[in-house]
Amino acid sequence: MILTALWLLPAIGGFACLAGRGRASRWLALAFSVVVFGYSVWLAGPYETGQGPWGLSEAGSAWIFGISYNLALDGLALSLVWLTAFLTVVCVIASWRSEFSRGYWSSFLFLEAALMGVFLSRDLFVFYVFWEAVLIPMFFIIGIWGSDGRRHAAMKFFLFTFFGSLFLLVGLLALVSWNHATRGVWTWDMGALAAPGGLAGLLVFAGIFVGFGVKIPLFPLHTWLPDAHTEAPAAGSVMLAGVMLKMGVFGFVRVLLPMFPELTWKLLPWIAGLACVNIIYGSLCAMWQSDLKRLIAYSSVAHLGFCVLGIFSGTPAGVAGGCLQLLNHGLTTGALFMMVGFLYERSHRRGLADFGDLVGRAPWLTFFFGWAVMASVGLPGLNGFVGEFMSLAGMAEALPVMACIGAVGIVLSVAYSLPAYQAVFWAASAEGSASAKVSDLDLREKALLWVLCLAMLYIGLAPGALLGLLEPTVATLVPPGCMP
Amino acid sequence: MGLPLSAILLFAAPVAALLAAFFLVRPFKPGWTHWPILASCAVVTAASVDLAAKVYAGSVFDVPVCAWMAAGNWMVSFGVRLDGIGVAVLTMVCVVGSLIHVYAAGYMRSDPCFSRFFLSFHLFFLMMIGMLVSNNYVQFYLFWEGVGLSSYLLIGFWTHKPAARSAALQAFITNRVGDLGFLIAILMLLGFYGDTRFGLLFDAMGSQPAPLLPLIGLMLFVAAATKSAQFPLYFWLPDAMEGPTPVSALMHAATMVTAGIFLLARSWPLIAAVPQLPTLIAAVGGGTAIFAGLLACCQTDLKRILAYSTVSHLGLMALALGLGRVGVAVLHLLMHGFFKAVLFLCAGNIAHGIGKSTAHVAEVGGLRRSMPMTMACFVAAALSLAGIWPTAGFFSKDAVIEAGLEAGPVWAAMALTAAALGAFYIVRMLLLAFYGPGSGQKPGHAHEAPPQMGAPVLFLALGALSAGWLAPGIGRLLACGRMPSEEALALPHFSWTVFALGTAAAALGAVAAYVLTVGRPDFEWTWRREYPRAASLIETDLGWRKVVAAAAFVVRRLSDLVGDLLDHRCWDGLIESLPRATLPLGGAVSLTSGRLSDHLWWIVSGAALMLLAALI
Amino acid sequence: MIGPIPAAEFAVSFPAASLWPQLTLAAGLLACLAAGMARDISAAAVRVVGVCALIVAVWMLMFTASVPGAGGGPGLGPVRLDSLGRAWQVLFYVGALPLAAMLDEDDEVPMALVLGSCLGMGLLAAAGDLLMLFIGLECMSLPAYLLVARLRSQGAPPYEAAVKYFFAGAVASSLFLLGLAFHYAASGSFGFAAAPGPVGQAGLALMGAAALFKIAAVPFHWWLPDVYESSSPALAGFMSTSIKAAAVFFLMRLAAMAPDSGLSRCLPWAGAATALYGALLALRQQGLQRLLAYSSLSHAGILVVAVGAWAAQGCDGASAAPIFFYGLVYLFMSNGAFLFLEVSGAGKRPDLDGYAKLCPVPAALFAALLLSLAGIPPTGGFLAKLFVFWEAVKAGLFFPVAGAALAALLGLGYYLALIRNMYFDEPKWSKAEPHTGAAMVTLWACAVAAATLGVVPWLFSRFLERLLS
Amino acid sequence: MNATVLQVGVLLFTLGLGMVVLRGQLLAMLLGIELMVGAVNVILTYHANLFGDPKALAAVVLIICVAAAEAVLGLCLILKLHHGGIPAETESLAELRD
Repeated sequence: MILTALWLLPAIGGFACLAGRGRASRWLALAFSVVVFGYSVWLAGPYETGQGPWGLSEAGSAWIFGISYNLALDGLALSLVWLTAFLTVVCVIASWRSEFSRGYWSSFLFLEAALMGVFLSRDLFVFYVFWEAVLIPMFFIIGIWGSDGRRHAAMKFFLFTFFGSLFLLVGLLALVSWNHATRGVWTWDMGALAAPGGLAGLLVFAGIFVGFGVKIPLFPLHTWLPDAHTEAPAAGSVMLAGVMLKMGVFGFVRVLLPMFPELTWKLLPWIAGLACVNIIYGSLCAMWQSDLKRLIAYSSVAHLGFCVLGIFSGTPAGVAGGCLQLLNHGLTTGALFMMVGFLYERSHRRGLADFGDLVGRAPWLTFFFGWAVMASVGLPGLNGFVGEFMSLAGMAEALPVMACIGAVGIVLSVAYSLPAYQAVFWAASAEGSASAKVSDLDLREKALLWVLCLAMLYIGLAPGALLGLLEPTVATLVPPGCMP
Repeated sequence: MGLPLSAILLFAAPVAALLAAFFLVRPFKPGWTHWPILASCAVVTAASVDLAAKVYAGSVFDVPVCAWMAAGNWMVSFGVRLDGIGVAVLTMVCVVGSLIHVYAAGYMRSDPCFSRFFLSFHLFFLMMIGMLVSNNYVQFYLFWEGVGLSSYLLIGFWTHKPAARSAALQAFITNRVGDLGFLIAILMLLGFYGDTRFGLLFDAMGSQPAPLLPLIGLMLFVAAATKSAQFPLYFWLPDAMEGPTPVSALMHAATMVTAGIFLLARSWPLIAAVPQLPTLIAAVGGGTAIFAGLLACCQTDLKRILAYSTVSHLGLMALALGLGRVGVAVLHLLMHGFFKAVLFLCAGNIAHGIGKSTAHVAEVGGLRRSMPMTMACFVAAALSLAGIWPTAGFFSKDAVIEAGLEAGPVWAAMALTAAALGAFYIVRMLLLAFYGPGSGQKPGHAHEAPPQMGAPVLFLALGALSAGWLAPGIGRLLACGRMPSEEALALPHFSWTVFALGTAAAALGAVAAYVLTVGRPDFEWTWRREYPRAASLIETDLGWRKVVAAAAFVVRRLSDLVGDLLDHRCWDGLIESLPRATLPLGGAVSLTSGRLSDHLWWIVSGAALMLLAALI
Repeated sequence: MIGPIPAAEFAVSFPAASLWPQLTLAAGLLACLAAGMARDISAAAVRVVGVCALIVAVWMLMFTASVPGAGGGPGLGPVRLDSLGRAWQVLFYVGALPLAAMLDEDDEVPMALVLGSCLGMGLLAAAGDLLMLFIGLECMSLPAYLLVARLRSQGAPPYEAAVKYFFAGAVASSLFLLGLAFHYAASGSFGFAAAPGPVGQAGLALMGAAALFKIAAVPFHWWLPDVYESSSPALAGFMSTSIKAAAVFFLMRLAAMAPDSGLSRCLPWAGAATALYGALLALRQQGLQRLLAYSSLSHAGILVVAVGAWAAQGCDGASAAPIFFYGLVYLFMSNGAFLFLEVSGAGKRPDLDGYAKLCPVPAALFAALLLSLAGIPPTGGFLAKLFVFWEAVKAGLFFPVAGAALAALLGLGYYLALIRNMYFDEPKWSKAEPHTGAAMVTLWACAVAAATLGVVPWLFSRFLERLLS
Repeated sequence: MNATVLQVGVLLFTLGLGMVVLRGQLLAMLLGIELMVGAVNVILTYHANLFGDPKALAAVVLIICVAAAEAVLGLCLILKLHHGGIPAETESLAELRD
C-alpha cells in the first residue's frame, strides 16, 4: 500500500483543490505537494532495506487478460519520483503570486499523480493507462492558462502524443498476444514478458520505439515540443520539460532495453545516429529561434539526445550517465523555464529582442540565468557536464565515431545559448523593449533559484550519491562484461 | 604520503575568499570586496612558494583526493599532482597574479561594478591554480573550461560596450572549439585505458599504445593551439583586449594563454609518442611567431601590439616545445610571464593617465617627462622582451634560439626573425609612446600612476630584470617531476655564438625601428595611405579574419536553413496540414443529400451489395 | 448486493415465469394509458409510473436466474431466454431510464410510447424464432417513429425526420420480411437454424441488411443524422443507446444463425467503413446534435466490428463479453452526452464557447464524457475500445481494426475540439440558466459511470460474470 | 413449381420497391410498402401449403396485422403533414442535410 499512496495522495489532493475556493485551493495544493515530497523522501528509508533488483515492490490484485496492478520502485524510478515531487513543489511556489483558479492547482496535482503512476508501474497495462492519463492535465494546463497561441498548441500536443501512443498500444498488444501464443499465459508484467525474434520482434520494437520516441522527443517526432513549451504557462513548461520528457527515456530503460537486449545491440548504430541527429538538429534549430522559450525547448531536444546516446551505449558509464542526465536536465531546464516565466510574468513578453541590459535592472536574475545557462551548456563543475560526459564516455567505448559527433553538441550548445543570454541580459535595450518593466527577483523567487542552483553545483561536483542510487538499475541493464 | 597543508590551502583560501566576498562583504561594503581576496592571494602565494621549496627538496606529490564520477567498473576521481613543471608555473602565476590583483585594486577603484570584477578575477585565479595542480585529464578539463568561463566574464565585463560583448562571445566559442578537441582526446583515452591519471596513463601507454594515439595527440594540440592562440584559432586573443587592462595583463599575457603550452608540456610523453606531431607543433609555433610578429609591427593600438606580441612569444614557446626542449619552453613561459605583465601594466598606466581604457598610438607621445617611473619600467621590460643580455628575457630567448640552432638552420632562422621582429615593435612602441611628438596633444596632460598601481609594476619590472639569474635553479626545479624525460627538461648552457646572434638580431630590429619612427617621423602616419592594399591586408590579419567571418556566416545560414526552412516550414507545415486535410475529405465522402428518394436508393444498393456478398 | 433469490421460491412455475420483465413493462404501459383516462394527470405521476416500470423490470432481470430449459423448450413456444438475452435486456431498460426521467410532456402518450418501445425490445430479446424477432423489431420501431414526430428539438422542421425514419424503417422491415420468406422457403421453419442453399443465404443476407439498417451501418446510415438532429436530445440519447443496443442484439442473433456466412464475413468491413465515415463527417459538423449523431455512427461501426469478430470466433458466449461491455459503457457515454445538450441547451459549437466559466460542473461532466467517448485511457471508453480491438486482433481482422483505430484518432479531432471550445475560449454570452435536479442527477450518474468503468473495472467484472454466466 | 412462385413474389416485391423509390408522393410510397408486404405474404402462403405447416399461415396473419399498423402510422404522419400545410412530397421534406 505504501507505493499506491504515492500516486493516490496527489490524486486526492487534486480533488480536494477542486473543492476549495481560489485562495484555499492554492494553500491545499502547497500542502499536498509538500506532503508528497516529504513522503517520497521518507521512502528512501524502506527503499534501502529492500533486497533484490527492486528496492520496494507491491503486488496488487490480478484482473482479466493477465493484467495485474503491480508497482515497484528501483533506483531510477525513485530518483524520478523525487524529481517529480520536487518540481511540483517548485511549480506551486513559483506560480504563487499570480491569481490562478482552483482548476490550475488541481491539474498540477493530477499531473503529479499520473507521473508517479508511470514511474512506479510494473505492469505494462497500468503503465499505459498512467502514460495516457498524463496527457489530460497537461492539455488543460497548456490550453487554459497558456499564452495567446495556447488553443492550437494544446490540441497539437494532445493529438501528436496520442498518435504516438497508439503505436505504443499496438506494440504492447502484439507483444502480449505473441507471448500468449508461444507460452500460453496471459501476462502484462514487464519482467515476465519475452521479446519475439525476427521480423515480428523488429516490428514490435519499432512500434514501442515510436511510442516512446514521440515523448522524448526524437528527431522526426518533435514538432509538438516547441509549440507546447512556448504556449504553456511558466510552471507548465517546468513540468513539461522537467519531467514529462523523461517518460520516454524512462520507457526505454524500463521496457525496451530489458526485453530486446540483442536487438538494441544490433540497432545501436542507427539509434546512436538518431541521437546525434537529435543533438545537432536541435542545436541548429535553437540557433534560429527568436523566442526565448522556443530556444529552451529546442535545447531540450539536444540535451535529451545525450540521454538517448548514453542509455543505448550499453556500457555502465553510458547508462548511468544517461539516467543521471535525465535528472540534470530536469533541474537545469526547469530553472531556465521558471526564470523565463518570471520575465513573462513581469513583462508579458519573451522575445530575445524584447529585453536589454537587464544586468543593471535585475542583477540577481542575470546571475541565476547565467548560472543555469552555464549548467545547460555543460560547464564542468555543474550538473550538465557530468551527465553529458558520462554518456559520451559510455558511447566512446561502444562507437567512438558517434561519441565524437555527439561531442560537437557542446560547441553548438554554446553557439545558441550565449548569444541569447547576451541579447536578453547584456545587450543595450532597444527603444520598444519591455526591460523597463522587469524588476529584480523577490525573496521567494531567489530562495527557489538558490535551491536549484546549489542542487546543480552539488550534483556537478559530487554525483556519487545519485550514481549510487542508479547502480542497481545500471547493473540490471548492463550485467558486467555483457557488452560483446 | 598525505597532502601537504599548503596544497589544501591552495584551494581552501580562494574558495573561502570568494564565499566571504560574495555573501559577507559585497552586500554591505562593495568597495571592500578586494580585501578578503587580496588576503587569499597572499596565502596562496606563500603556499606556492612553500610547495616549490618542498618539490625543490625532491618530494613529488601525486595524491588522489576523492572519487568524482563512478559507474560499474568505470571511475573518474579528483587528485592533486605537484611536480617540477606544475609548481614552477604555479609560483609564477601566484606571484604575477597577486601583484596584478594589487594593481587591479587601484585601477578598478572608480568602476561601479568593482565587486563583480574582483569576484570574477579571483574565480579565474582559483581555476588557474586548480588546473596547474590537477593529476588527471578530466579534472584538468574541468579547470580548463573554468578558466574559459572566467575569461568570458572578464572580457565582457563592461557589458555596455558592444565590442566587448562580441569579443567575449567570440573568445568563449573559439575556446569551446578547442575544448571539443580536448574532450574527444579525453573520451578516447578513457575509452581505451579506462583511466586518465597522468602517472598511470603514461606508464600504461608505454606498454601498449592506443590505436587512435595520433588522433588523441592531434586533438590535444588543437586544444592547446586554441587556448594558447596558435595560428588557426588565435584571432580571439587580439579582440580580447576589450577587457580591462588587469585582465589583459594577467590572463591574456601572463597566465591563461600559457595553459595550452602547459597542457602540451604535461602530456609530453603522449605527444612525443606520435611520430610527426612534434615537428608539426614546431612548424605551427614558428609560423605563428613570425606571422604575429609582423602584424604586431603595424598595429596602432598599444594593447593590440602587446596582444600580437604575446601570440608571437607563444609561437616561440611552441617552437621550442616542438623541437623537444620542454624545459626551454617552460622557462620562456615563466620569463615571458614577468616582462609581458609589466608591458601591459605600463600600457594600462598610460591609458589610465590619459583617462581612457586603451590608448591609440596617435594619442600618446612625449610621455617621458610626465611619466618617468612608468617609462623606466617599460624600458626594462622592453629590453627583456628584446632579449638584451642582463634581462630575464635574454636567458629564455637565447635558450629558444640555441634550441633552434641545434635542430637545424630553418628553425634557427625562424627564431632569429621572431627575435628581430620582437625588438622592432617594442622599440617602435617605446619611441612612439615616450619620445614621439604626439599628434596635437599637450605633453603635460598625462599624470603618473598612483602608488598603488605603480608599486606592483616596479616589482614586476625588477623581476623581469633579475629573474634570469634564477634560470639554473629553475632548471633543477623542473627536473624534479618524473614526467618528461631528463634530457627534454635540460636547459642549454651559455654559449657565445648564440649570444652574438641573439643580440645582433635584437640590435637590427631596434635600429630599423629607430629609423622608421625618429628618422622619418611622418612615415608612421603616411604609409597606410601610400600602400592602401597592404594596409587593408594588415587590417584583416592577412585575410584570415575574412575566412573566420565566412565560417561564422556559413554556420548561421545553416541554422537558418535547418531551423526556419526545414523544421518550421517543411516538416512542421506538413504535420500541421494533415489534420486540416481531413476536413474537405469529410465533405467528399458525405452521402446524405437530404432528399428521401436518394436515401432510399442507398437502401436498395446496400441490400443488393449484401445479397452479392452472401451469394458469391 | 444481496444474492439472487432462488428461482424456485420466487418465480411461479408456470412457463411464462421468464417473461416477468416484459410483463412488468406491459403493466406499466397499461397503467400509463389508464392514468391518461383521468383528466388532470400531472407529468410527474406519469414519470413515476414509467421509471418504476423500468426499474422493476431491471430488478427482476437481475434477480431471476435464467429458467432451466430456456433454449426454446417445449410449451415455451417462440420464447427463448438465454443469458445473452437477459444481459442485453438490462442495457435496453437502463438506456431508457434517462429519457423516462426527463419526460415532462403534459399528456401520457410519449411515456406510453417509450414503454411500448422497451416492451418491443424485451420481446426481441426473448425471441425464440425469427417471427418473434420480427414482431419485437416492429414493436420497438413503430413507437420510435411516433416519438420522433412528437418530441422535437427547437427549430427542427416538423415531421420531416419522422417521415424519413418511417419510410426507411418500413422498407427495411419489408426487406426483412422478404428475407424471412426466403428463409422459410428454403428451410421450412422460422427457427434460428441456418437455411441451406442459395435461397437461404439470400434470405439471411436480406435479414442482415435490415439489421444493418437498424444499426445505421454505412450504406443504410443516412436517416440517423436527420432523426437525431431533429429529435429532442433525451430522445436522441434513448435512440442512440437502447435502440442501437437492440439492433446490435438483433444482428448478433442473425450472425449466430450462420457464423461463417457471407453476412458475418462482411460485418467487420461494414463496421470499419461506418466508423471511418462517422468520424470523417463528425469533424465537419457545426451542429452539436448532428455531431453527436455522427459520433454515435462511429461507435456503431466499432460495435459492428465487434460482432464481426465474435462471429469469426464461432459465436461462443465468452467472447460476447467485450460487445456487452462496449454497449454498457457506450450507454452511459451517449446518454450523458445528449443529456448535457438537454441541460445546457447548446445548439451550435460556438454556443459552447467559454461554457466552463459559466457553469463549471456540467462542463466538467461533459468533458469527462467526451474523453470517455474519445477513448482516453483512464476512462471506461478506452477499456471498451481496447477489449473490442483485442477480440478483433485475436480473430485476425487486422485491417478493420486499423480502420477503427484511425477512426478513434479522428474522433479525438472533434471530441477535443468541443473541450477546447468549452475551456479555452471566452464566453460570448453571460446567461447561465438553472439546471433541473433530475437532469443533473442523471448527468452525474452517466459521467461518473463512464469515467470510473475504466478505473475500477474489477468492480464490474463480478457483475459481468454473473450476468453472462 | 416453388421457383416460379419465388420469382413472382420477387417481381411483385421489386414493383413495390420501385413505387416507393421512384414516386415522389408519400401516399404512393405507402401503397408501395403495402405491395411489398403483400408479395411476401404470397410467398409465405404458397410455402405454407407446400410444407403443410399452419404456423406459416399464422405468420401471414401476423404480418398483415403489423403491416396494417404501419399503414395507420404512415397515414397519420401524412395527415399531420397535410394539417401543417406541408405538401406530402419528398422534395418538400429536404431541409435537414449536412
